[in-house]
Amino acid sequence: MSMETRAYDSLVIGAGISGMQAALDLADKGYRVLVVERQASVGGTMVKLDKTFPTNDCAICIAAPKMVELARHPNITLLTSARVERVTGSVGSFEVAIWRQTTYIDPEKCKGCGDCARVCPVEVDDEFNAGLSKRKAVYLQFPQAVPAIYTIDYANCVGCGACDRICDVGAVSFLKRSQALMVNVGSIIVATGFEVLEPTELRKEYGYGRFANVLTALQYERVIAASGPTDGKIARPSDGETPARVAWVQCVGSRSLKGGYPYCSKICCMYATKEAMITLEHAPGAQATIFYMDLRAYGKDFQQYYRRAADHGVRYVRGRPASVEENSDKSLTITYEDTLSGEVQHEQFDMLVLSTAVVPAPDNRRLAKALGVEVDEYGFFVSHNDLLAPLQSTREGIFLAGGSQGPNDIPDSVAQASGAAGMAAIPISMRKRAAEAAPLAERDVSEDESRAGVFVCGCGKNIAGYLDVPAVADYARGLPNVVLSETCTFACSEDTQRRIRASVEEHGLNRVVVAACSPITHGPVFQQTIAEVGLNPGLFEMANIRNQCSWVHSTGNAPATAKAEDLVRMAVARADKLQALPAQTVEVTPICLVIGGGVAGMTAAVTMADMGIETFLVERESVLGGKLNTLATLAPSDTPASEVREQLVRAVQQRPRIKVFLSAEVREIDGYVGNFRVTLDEGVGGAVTQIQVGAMIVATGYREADLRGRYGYGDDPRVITQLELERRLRDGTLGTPRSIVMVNCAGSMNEENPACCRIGCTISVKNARMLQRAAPGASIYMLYQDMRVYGKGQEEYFTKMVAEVQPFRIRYDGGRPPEVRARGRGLTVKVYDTLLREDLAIEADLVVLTAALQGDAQTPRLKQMLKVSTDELNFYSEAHAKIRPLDFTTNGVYLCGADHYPRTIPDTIAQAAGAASRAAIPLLRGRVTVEPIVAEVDEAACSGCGDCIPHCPYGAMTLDETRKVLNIAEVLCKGCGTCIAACPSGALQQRGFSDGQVLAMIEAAWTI
Amino acid sequence: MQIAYYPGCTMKASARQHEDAALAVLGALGVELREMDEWNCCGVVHSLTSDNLIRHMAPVRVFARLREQGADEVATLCDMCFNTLGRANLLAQRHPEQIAAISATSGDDLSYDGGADVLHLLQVLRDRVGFAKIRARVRRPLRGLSVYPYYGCKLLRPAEVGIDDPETPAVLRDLMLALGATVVEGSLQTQCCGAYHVVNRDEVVTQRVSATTEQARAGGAEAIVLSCPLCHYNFDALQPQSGAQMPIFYYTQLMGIAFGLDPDQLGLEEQQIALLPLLERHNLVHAPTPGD
Amino acid sequence: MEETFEPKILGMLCSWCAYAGADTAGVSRAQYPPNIRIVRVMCSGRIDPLFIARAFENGADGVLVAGCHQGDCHYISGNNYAQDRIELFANLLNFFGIDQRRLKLAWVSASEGTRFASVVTEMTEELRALGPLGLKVQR
Amino acid sequence: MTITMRAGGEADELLRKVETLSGQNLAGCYQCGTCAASCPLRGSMDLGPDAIIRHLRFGLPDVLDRQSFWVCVGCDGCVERCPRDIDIARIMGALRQISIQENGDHLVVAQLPAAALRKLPPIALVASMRRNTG
Ligand SMILES: Cc1cc2nc3c(=O)[nH]c(=O)nc-3n(C[C@H](O)[C@H](O)[C@H](O)COP(=O)(O)OP(=O)(O)OC[C@H]3O[C@@H](n4cnc5c(N)ncnc54)[C@H](O)[C@@H]3O)c2cc1C
Ligand SMILES: Cc1cc2nc3c(=O)[nH]c(=O)nc-3n(C[C@H](O)[C@H](O)[C@H](O)COP(=O)(O)OP(=O)(O)OC[C@H]3O[C@@H](n4cnc5c(N)ncnc54)[C@H](O)[C@@H]3O)c2cc1C
Ligand code: SF4
Ligand code: SF4
Ligand code: SF4
Ligand code: SF4
Ligand code: SF4
Ligand code: SF4
Ligand code: SF4
Ligand code: SF4
Repeated sequence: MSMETRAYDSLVIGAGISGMQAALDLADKGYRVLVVERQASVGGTMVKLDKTFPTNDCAICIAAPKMVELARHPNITLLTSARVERVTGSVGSFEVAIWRQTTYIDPEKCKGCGDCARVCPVEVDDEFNAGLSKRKAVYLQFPQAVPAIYTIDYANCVGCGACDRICDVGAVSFLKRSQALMVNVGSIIVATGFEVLEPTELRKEYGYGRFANVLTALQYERVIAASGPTDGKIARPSDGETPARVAWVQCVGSRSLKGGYPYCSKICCMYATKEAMITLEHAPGAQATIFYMDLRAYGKDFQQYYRRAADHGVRYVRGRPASVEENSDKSLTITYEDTLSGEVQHEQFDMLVLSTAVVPAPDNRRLAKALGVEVDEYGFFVSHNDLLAPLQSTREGIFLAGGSQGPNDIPDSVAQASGAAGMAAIPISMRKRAAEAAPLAERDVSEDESRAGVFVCGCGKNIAGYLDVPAVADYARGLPNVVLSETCTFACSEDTQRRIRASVEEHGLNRVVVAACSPITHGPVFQQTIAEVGLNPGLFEMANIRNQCSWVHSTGNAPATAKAEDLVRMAVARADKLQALPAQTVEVTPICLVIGGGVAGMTAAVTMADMGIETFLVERESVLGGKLNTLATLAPSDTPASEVREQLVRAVQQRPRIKVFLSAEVREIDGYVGNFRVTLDEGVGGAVTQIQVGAMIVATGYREADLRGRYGYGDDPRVITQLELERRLRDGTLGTPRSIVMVNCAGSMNEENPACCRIGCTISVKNARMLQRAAPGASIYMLYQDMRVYGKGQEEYFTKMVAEVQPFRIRYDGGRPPEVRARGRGLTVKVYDTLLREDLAIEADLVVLTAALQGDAQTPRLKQMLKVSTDELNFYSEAHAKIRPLDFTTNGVYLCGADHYPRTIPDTIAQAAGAASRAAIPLLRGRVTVEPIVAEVDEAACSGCGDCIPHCPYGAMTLDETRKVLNIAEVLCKGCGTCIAACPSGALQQRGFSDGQVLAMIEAAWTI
Repeated sequence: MQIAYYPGCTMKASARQHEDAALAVLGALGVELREMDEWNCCGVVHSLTSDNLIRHMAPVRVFARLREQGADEVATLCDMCFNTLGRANLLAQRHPEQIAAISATSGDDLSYDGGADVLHLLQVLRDRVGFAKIRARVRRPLRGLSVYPYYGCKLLRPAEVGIDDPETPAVLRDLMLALGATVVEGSLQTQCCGAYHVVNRDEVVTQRVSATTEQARAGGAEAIVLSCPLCHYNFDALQPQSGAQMPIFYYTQLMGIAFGLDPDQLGLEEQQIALLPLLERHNLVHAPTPGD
Repeated sequence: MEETFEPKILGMLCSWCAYAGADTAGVSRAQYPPNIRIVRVMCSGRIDPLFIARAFENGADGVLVAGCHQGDCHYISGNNYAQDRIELFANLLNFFGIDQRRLKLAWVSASEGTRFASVVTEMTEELRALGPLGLKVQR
Repeated sequence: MTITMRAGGEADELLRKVETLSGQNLAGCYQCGTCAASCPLRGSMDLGPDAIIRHLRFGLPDVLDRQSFWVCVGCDGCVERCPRDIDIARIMGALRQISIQENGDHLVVAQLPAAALRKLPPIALVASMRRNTG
């Protein structure tokens, strides 16, 4: 059988948050993307979570819009229940064989009504709820599943045919075959995520699988999730009671040379903290206890989150429990040593949550073989070069993102996904990109009397079974301005679309109202339909008589019918007031500006240039390289920093598309996305240059905090910082210290500066190794609070150092920081060791401070020009901590590297490639679309008071000082409408949600 | 089935009843333990330090003799012998050079290639005979008798020599269930009894024994069943000091009872805490008639 | 038998969280009384106190304003402004002789379908107890 | 009391000896306390196994005067669970060995009551000898 090969530009494997982000980034640039997902729905692990650290926003709330966008994107083809079988060819032209498993349900026909699941007699464990509940053999993975199509789990189906008989649309077909497909793509992104260990073979001492009330953290996420099997009520599996005492055990199977995996799983300290906090919220009066070794709250705002949890009453015990036993009442007794007191305790808990190791997706090895790339000994995909090419797999043209490489949290996964998208765009940069769909010709109806057509959907029996659909349609026919009202069995089916189009033409409709399900999921389908016959999408309205009526008032036909009539009347009233929403676009200057020439800036510029975009790179200093000019060697590979610097600088110089400005600074920025006018000042005697760019990437890095006056710094030349140590190591001017004390968290993790610097621990580990080499035989002391060598790689690097260097590791408390005193010819460091519970006086002749880190000194000035914000430490604030980590809220401005927060070079590189990918979207498209639902000002009514300005989170509003009226930059407005309610003069309106439109609905809500 | 047998010193001294019972029970199952012609003390505990190779001489000699006698596996009843031999065997497999060094200093030919296996009798019963066969041989099920299997340390740890999962062992439980007994379990089943401290720190042992018997009692057990002769001694001899009187059985004794063997073959009298009254209460042996 | 009073409730819901949560209530078939009529806006920050006032004038016995939980707002801070405005307005209700309990502010996430159902159920019951407002203004 | 830490010294020597005899790298210990909580005899020890390791690492003077390593019977309860694959039983064994070399036997057989000895199983005696004497 010959097979037709379809061509796409890129293939994304796995559709968790990483895969979705990567696919959207590529598709938004105009590339055609094929997404292959193993499961029936996209979403991955994130959609199983309740809230997400460190901001505690709801996982599904932030993931669902991406899922819908993915499914609807014109440049994305989604294949669920599919897998990649074989890849041949090479970068630029990979031939990919794909197997799509049949689900025995026709995705084109299924309406997601769930009738089949109701009648299916088979119940099996629901893996989405980690086995805590049951589902049927025909099922929808979760309520927000995308695509919202049922799946038959053939392994469990008994073939009774009940589903087939009940399905109104005949979507069930046991004859539907699995398909083999061939596609051709230019580049590939692997985003297969990770799983968590179920400790039934390893670490049996914790009783998982034996004791009912011992759960994994992922199961517990389902327990606390509002959408979980208990609706978010925290209940013990054994009896459904709310537990009064819940405990978490950290590092179960992680950080283990025996009985597990050597790496740190990176996310568990934080998710345990989150889960404990939510537990206290959901079960007031409950106790939450976390047993840990090092609490790794390393990221931006993580330490603050941890402190907050402790302040809210989450109890942290330093000690790794030895064993767990079950009591007759199914409570659990945990034996542990509180290592800060030295006491062994037996303590009773009602429920135990195990923060188990992150392990590779089960299919990784097979997939790696199919792709011809390498995985490590566990099955995580490995990068070509740990330091410099973190997202490049071992095969050219195949890139890695998110959990496929090892444990990662959502922000890092999303940043990597954008990075991988940027890299994957390079091999296809010469291809023709999908053109923006030309706007359809539109009929001007603004002067016409409104003529509405109403279509009332029965959704099979989903609506028709609970309310009187014909009666609603009859009722609608009597409403003002309604010229046509009909019922339909399935409004979203293709034949109804045809009917709607025909009716618009036949009856001269200029408003269309569909009474069916939710405008969020189905609105765009109908908007597209009416656009095809010349009606502006703004002239469409929907009444939600399914999700918000028939499904929630399923007992008693009359009240539901009455409500549906009301909803239709409201929709018709609003439709009468609707106006066309103009589709506007703004032309973009296809050039990028990168500010800062460190690792981040150089990587961003190179990625930009390779995607085919002209780039200006502005560096304040006379040389490129940033911190690389100071550092000696680089973890994790001990490569000399100078080598890395040369390599990156050469890459910049070799690209004619990059124009470098050295000793230059930004003096002024004007304009907005697509058209920024930037004034550059090339220093004393230098030129002042005006440039015009479409987007900007900020990569201005970080600096060490000024510690003068603390820890003897500034008073004694033998007290230095890590950066100064690097300089001495590089220059060979260390001397011969015999006793060296490193103080981690100097100036951080205390009352005054609660932040954790994220990289200090790794730096201290690297430098302990370097010091041992540079000063053989010297005693090395490492004073730390928690050893935050998080994730895969760092923990092992630390273990290796510990075995080789054998430093004295001394754990101190942030409340009792070490004191450094000059004493005779030497220095003495006094510190209280919390594990020995003794005061120590260490004689030292060199003290190295791992100083707190902050944003660049000039950030306050730059942020004014960029109209963006920062935190207290001068680190830039991203648009959204989870799903938009590389964007600013200001359109067209992006960030990467240590100016967002300190990070390692691999993380910096991933982020910089990601920022380039984000910035390339408007630049490659050549235009930006203006949100149609924007705010408008009635200049005549505006008094110029400016009250509205601070209400706009996007800085879209400015006051025209000369005319004393408000000016709205429509390209910046995202259409929230918050400003409108703020205006005391009623001068503002929101298109699509004007006061008149909203009030029309309110006034029509009741007839009497 | 015939298997070479290494008894070790204790089977010939304080644990005679275990050996007697084992031989009787195995006879009933058609297994013959053929005692090695020549054997010496295994050394009882594995040497933990590296400057002490000479201490491995005893167990290595046992293996050398075994090979001379043409066997490639040997069974033992004693947990401590089993553990010591097992660890010495690992040493021989992993560091043949150390065995060569021992051989050179001993003046004796101790050449041993690491090619033999050491089996615990419980392994023989579980893996060779099989619990199904044992269940089939039961004549007088231990119905109503509630026992607490105690494993101690040497049977399970280190995991590389242990005969069962060190955290969730099942072998004694499954054996007792095959005999028809009721099983009570608890966290102290796998914890050390204090071992040789009985020599000069018996308070340590008493403390462990009393905690364990208390856990067994609280769970409803009437007796403890175990395998190691040192554990047996400790539980039997030191229990009275903590005021408890819970009968202690070797698993072989309970097998004998369930098989309906003559109680006289099972050494039931040879310990401090009487076993018969409990067995009589459950009608598992005939009450001795007065003057008998 | 005396007929129970069925209050009229106007719901003003943000599109991203609360409205999606109400949709989820449907997908999960969480049942609640049919007394509420929902108006969707993009963000709770759009909700003008004027809308609430007009709802009462038009016969509503209660108004429910619902948006994303604090920190979840799709427009960063719209819900903070909503909270300020609605709370301020709630204080004014007394002047008009309207019981403050008739205006409710709730945060509902997209996954909290059952929570949405229980918010509506509780509010309906509370309003049943309060009785009709009877403010319908003839226009 | 403040402990003064200086480079080098006797403590280092004890640590090195223990490391050589036991074959363990004590620096690898994370001080997680699993061993102490696993040890059935912890209650009879004057320092938990983790604390012994820390005292050795930090060269605190009193390690050889402690009872803990005599109390340890090498049951391997802790060893099985240690996430860092540290064989604590061997460390305890090394300390016994060093103490016996320096201070002689810990147990004088002649002082034990003969009657009691007769009743004891031979394995108890042999084990005790091998652990407590040189
Ligand atoms: C208990 C727990 C709590 C957490 N809490 C938080 C939190 O609060 N905040 C936070 O930031 N992070 C949290 N995380 C981490 C977060 O879940 C991950 O960062 C995120 O899910 C990673 O996304 P991903 O897309 O890389 O992988 P995944 O979400 O795992 O998605 C991978 C996708 O690939 C698919 N796939 C796998 N193999 C194949 C294949 N061979 N072919 C095709 N498709 C395949 C899978 O089906 C899946 O859909 C938590 C994790 C856990 C386990
Ligand atoms: C002591 C120490 C040791 C480290 N060791 C390692 C290691 O071993 N491995 C590892 O992976 N990471 C290491 N790091 C981290 C590493 O330094 C960072 O990941 C990396 O430097 C971040 O790069 P960046 O480009 O974001 O910032 P930077 O290197 O700080 O570069 C920022 C650049 O922007 C320029 N700039 C700033 N403001 C402006 C402006 N307004 N206009 C124009 N230009 C401007 C600066 O002059 C600078 O050149 C270490 C960090 C420290 C402190
Ligand atoms: S009954 Fe038919 S339409 Fe409804 S969910 Fe099942 S397969 Fe889809
Ligand atoms: S045919 Fe299968 S899936 Fe359909 S109802 Fe029967 S068991 Fe369920
Ligand atoms: S993040 Fe690391 S340290 Fe924290 S629980 Fe996970 S594995 Fe352990
Ligand atoms: S449009 Fe109608 S048929 Fe289609 S899903 Fe919505 S309610 Fe069902
Ligand atoms: S040194 Fe830095 S990374 Fe380590 S804990 Fe302290 S603040 Fe955090
Ligand atoms: S609040 Fe209203 S009147 Fe004041 S500046 Fe804004 S639009 Fe004009
Ligand atoms: S269990 Fe291992 S790592 Fe933990 S304290 Fe004991 S020896 Fe150290
Ligand atoms: S080996 Fe020693 S320290 Fe470890 S648990 Fe056993 S008795 Fe305690």
